[in-house]
Amino acid sequence: MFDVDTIRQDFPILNQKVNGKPLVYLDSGASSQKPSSVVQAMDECYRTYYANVHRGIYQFSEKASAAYEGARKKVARFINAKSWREVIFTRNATESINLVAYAWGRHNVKAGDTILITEMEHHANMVPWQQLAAETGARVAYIPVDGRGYCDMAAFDRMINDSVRLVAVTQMSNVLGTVTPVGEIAAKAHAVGALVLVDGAQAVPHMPTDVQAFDVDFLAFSGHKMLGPTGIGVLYGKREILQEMPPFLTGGDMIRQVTFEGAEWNDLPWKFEAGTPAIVEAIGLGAAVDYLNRLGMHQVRKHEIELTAYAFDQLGQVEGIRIYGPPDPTARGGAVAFTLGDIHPHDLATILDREGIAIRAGHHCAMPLHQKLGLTATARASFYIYNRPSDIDRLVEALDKARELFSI
Amino acid sequence: MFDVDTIRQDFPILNQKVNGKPLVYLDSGASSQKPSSVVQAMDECYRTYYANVHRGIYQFSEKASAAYEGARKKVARFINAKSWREVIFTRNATESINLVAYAWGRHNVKAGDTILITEMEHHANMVPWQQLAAETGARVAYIPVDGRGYCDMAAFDRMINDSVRLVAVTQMSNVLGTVTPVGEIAAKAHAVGALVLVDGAQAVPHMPTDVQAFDVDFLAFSGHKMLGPTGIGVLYGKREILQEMPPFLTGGDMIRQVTFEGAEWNDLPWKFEAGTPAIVEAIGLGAAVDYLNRLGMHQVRKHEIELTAYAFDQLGQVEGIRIYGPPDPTARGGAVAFTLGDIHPHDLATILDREGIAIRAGHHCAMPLHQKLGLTATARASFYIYNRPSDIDRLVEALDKARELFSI
Amino acid sequence: MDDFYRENILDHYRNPRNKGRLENPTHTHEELNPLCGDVIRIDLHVNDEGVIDQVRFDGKGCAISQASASMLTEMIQGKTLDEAKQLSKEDILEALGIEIGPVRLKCALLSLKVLKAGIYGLPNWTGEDEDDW
Amino acid sequence: MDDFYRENILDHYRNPRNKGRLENPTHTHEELNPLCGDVIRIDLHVNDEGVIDQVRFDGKGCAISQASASMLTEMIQGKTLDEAKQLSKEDILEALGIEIGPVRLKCALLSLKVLKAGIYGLPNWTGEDEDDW
Ligand SMILES: Cc1ncc(COP(=O)(O)O)c(C=O)c1O
Ligand SMILES: Cc1ncc(COP(=O)(O)O)c(C=O)c1O
Repeated sequence: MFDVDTIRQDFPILNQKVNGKPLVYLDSGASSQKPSSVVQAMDECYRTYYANVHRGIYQFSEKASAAYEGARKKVARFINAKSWREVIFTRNATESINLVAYAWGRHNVKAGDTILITEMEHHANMVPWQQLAAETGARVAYIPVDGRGYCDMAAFDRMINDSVRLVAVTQMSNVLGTVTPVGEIAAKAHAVGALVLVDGAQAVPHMPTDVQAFDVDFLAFSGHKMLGPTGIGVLYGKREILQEMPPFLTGGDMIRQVTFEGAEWNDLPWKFEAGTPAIVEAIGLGAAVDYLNRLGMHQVRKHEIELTAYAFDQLGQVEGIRIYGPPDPTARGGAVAFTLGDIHPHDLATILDREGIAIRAGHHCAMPLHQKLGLTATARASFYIYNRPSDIDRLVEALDKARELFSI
Repeated sequence: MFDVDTIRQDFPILNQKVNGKPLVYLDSGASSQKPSSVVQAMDECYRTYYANVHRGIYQFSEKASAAYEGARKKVARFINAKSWREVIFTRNATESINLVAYAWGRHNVKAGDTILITEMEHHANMVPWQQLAAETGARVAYIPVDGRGYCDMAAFDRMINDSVRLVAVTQMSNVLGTVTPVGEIAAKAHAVGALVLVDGAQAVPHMPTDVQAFDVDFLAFSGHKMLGPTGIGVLYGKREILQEMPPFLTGGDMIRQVTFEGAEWNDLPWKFEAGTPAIVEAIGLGAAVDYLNRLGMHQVRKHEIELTAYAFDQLGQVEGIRIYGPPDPTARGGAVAFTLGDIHPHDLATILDREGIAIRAGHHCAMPLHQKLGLTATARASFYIYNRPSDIDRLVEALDKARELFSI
Repeated sequence: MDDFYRENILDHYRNPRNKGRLENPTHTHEELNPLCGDVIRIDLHVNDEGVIDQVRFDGKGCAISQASASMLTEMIQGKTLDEAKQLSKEDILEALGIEIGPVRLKCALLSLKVLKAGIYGLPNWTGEDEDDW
Repeated sequence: MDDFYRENILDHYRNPRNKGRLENPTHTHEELNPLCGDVIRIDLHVNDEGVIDQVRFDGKGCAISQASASMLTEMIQGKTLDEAKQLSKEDILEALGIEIGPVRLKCALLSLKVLKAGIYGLPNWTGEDEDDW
């Protein structure tokens, strides 16, 4: 069923040499590669039935509309939404979160209120709340990350009170890999009347997601990290909440009626989709969801737990390495941040690139977390369905070369 | 040089039958088809060098970054921007206009101010200003459209005064086809200290655009109407103005530095591009610009003037037809709205679809204009580089059949 | 030409049944097709036995929306409110007797939406989309 | 291994020249590489003849940014401010002696950016992008 060699046939891009060495792609945390079926689904649209959606009374437009709305239903089912009307297409997780900060936040958060987020949030789930706080006089409070990289739930219990309007928390850290207990967080937040936004950018591509089981109010994620194209993201929101929210962007498609005096909004989800949407990208995302469904998200998660365990084993033997985040592979995802002696992560990435290995180096859009760790940057290897143990072996070899070169 | 038959070889989608009849695609005003080179440029990225941009220190990421930023430079040159830093990638023209309404409008428009727009604006260039007015206490005033479909410049002269903060005007109406004198409007607006935003969604794909010659402050347009993919749009803004504006969406990539206390913004244009951008879509748009440059925008315009003249000739002979907008083909673009007797435009579109002809029917996201015309809907045929006189002949034939069927 | 615009449809469009307004409706509601701005209004009169004894529709629109509204009024006239509530999308499509694409479906079902959304008090009934997954 | 990290670069990285701070700089400025958070600060002392008689750089960063900063200080020491202003991207790359991709270019040019943006008063000089089109 889940066979990496078979899967890799769907990703011919991986079968290349870089700097004369076979490519090892370990940057899926930043963005995943795309299976042929996704690229083909988009090509097919452009080559055989492309047209603008929704309003066209002719075959191409009707077919494109059906494909676009069909993709929405696939995504809705993938996260187990109650209704496809709860799925809004955006550009990326970042826009999804900003949509909530503008359309919900500006109308529901006041001076004195608290927005609770964790110290390990990606800038996408931090800066919008800092901005909202600056504009409204609310404050952002940070749930600490403990020494092992876990969300400090005892601290959360102390911090959650009825001044909290929103708890915005990542489901999986893109640096530490930590999986957070979003179900528990949601229950406790709801108990004090706060809403819960989950940043699923790292989690949704890698493990089963059930918005009804978690009972979260908003879930944001990006297509490009889950085998889908760039230019498409998702905001899930509970219907009752979305219904009450004013629109965010305004213009065509999101209105029911416009006069010179004002406008009336369209039904959900279109109220939040102004202008020509990312039609073909949504169709591509639909094909990505199909692909993941064929593999099975439980299998995807299992594969990554195995790879992560192997990575901890092998990387742990490299002298001078320091790995961040929980060591228990079942409590984390396959994004593994590390440093090697005093070699700057940028230098490490360059050395690895010259060995054909693609990793990421920097602050991974989590500067405050790095500040807390006392670092400016880390190196990060991240895994997905097409990675194999031998990719990790190649990484380890290259790290050994780096140690030699920098004499550590 | 400009040979439609040769051009059509780059658009295999057009070479199909719909309902058993050869397709005639007359809905480029809603969205254009894409030449093979655009689809190929995107495929090539996904199949050979795809990666996230900006921060990756490895070959794919560097290549993807160069391609993404290279596309920006192509677009900047295409509209003759002074610097590529003045080109911001968005999802579509609608988002571009909303960006200005939020990031410039919320900070520069106050109670008592006026935002001047025309009666023929698309909802995308109307509703955001109505919303801004509702929030700030400013008012939207409408420059009238005269009986022939022209922007009433005498009225504009009376309406422009120093309460006006912004003149937001379409460069080409998507219903009437009217080309507006944006250079003159900009000069007069600047004389009273107002800024000028031009909605170039219909104009930029169809005629040469020079933001420096027009001296406009903002220009918004969409990739999907100019041979590019969905999911990508452009906001041009003068550098000095963009520099002073706070960001719109916040998150990764648009920051220089984030702490738990707050953030510092990145340089232009990235300050306005939060999160993973529509990387591959930008690359596709770059390929579309290359294609248009090869044809030459003066040639594109010339071709459409010829087609529009032919359309007026031929359609004018259909009994019971009423065509809207200026009849002078040099004063308008190739979007031709009409009604036929009392046949509802929806019925017309359905009948034409069954003849293989794709047109649009409805209010074309310009309800207030239709209200003014005393209509709820019109039918609209719109042309682009791949259309031929014979497409118009087919349209006329099918309209004759509709007249028969509805006995008018 | 093909048979999309069947005799039947054009007849109801050109000669609508029960067009107009009631003086003393017990129920009245109108809805807009946001696609094109077409509006349909339906007035009902339900008598003491719970039977729809009078019905009128009003509005302007395309042949499909007008014909289906006209047919709808014939279908509910003389029914009880409860019987009329059973009316489904399929009933309308059967009456029209054509295959219809997703966009024009909104036209075909506009009058049913007026009934469901307004008169039966189901404000979120959107015509066709909800159960379709 | 290949020759990206040449002897030369590693030597400047491990044994930086002119590292530290000046007590009485006439010019001082620091810049951040937003890519990674690395910071470089340069202190200059320009004497009465307009000659840079003392220079120090400080900061933490990768081998490329540190080595190029170290090399830069050697290149401007003893020059007049005007002479130092002529320093270009190409001079830095020549000193490093390697082909460098667009991302690491930001590392390589961070110290030059400190000079241009702060000390020469060109706040909008961004290192490499501006003229590149
Ligand atoms: C004049 C005009 N402005 C704005 C738009 C909105 O473009 P988009 O839907 O791509 O945002 C359109 C497209 O329909 C248009 O014709
Ligand atoms: C945890 C997390 N949240 C949010 C984002 C932002 O995603 P995007 O850049 O696609 O908006 C990322 C991606 O880097 C992420 O890892």
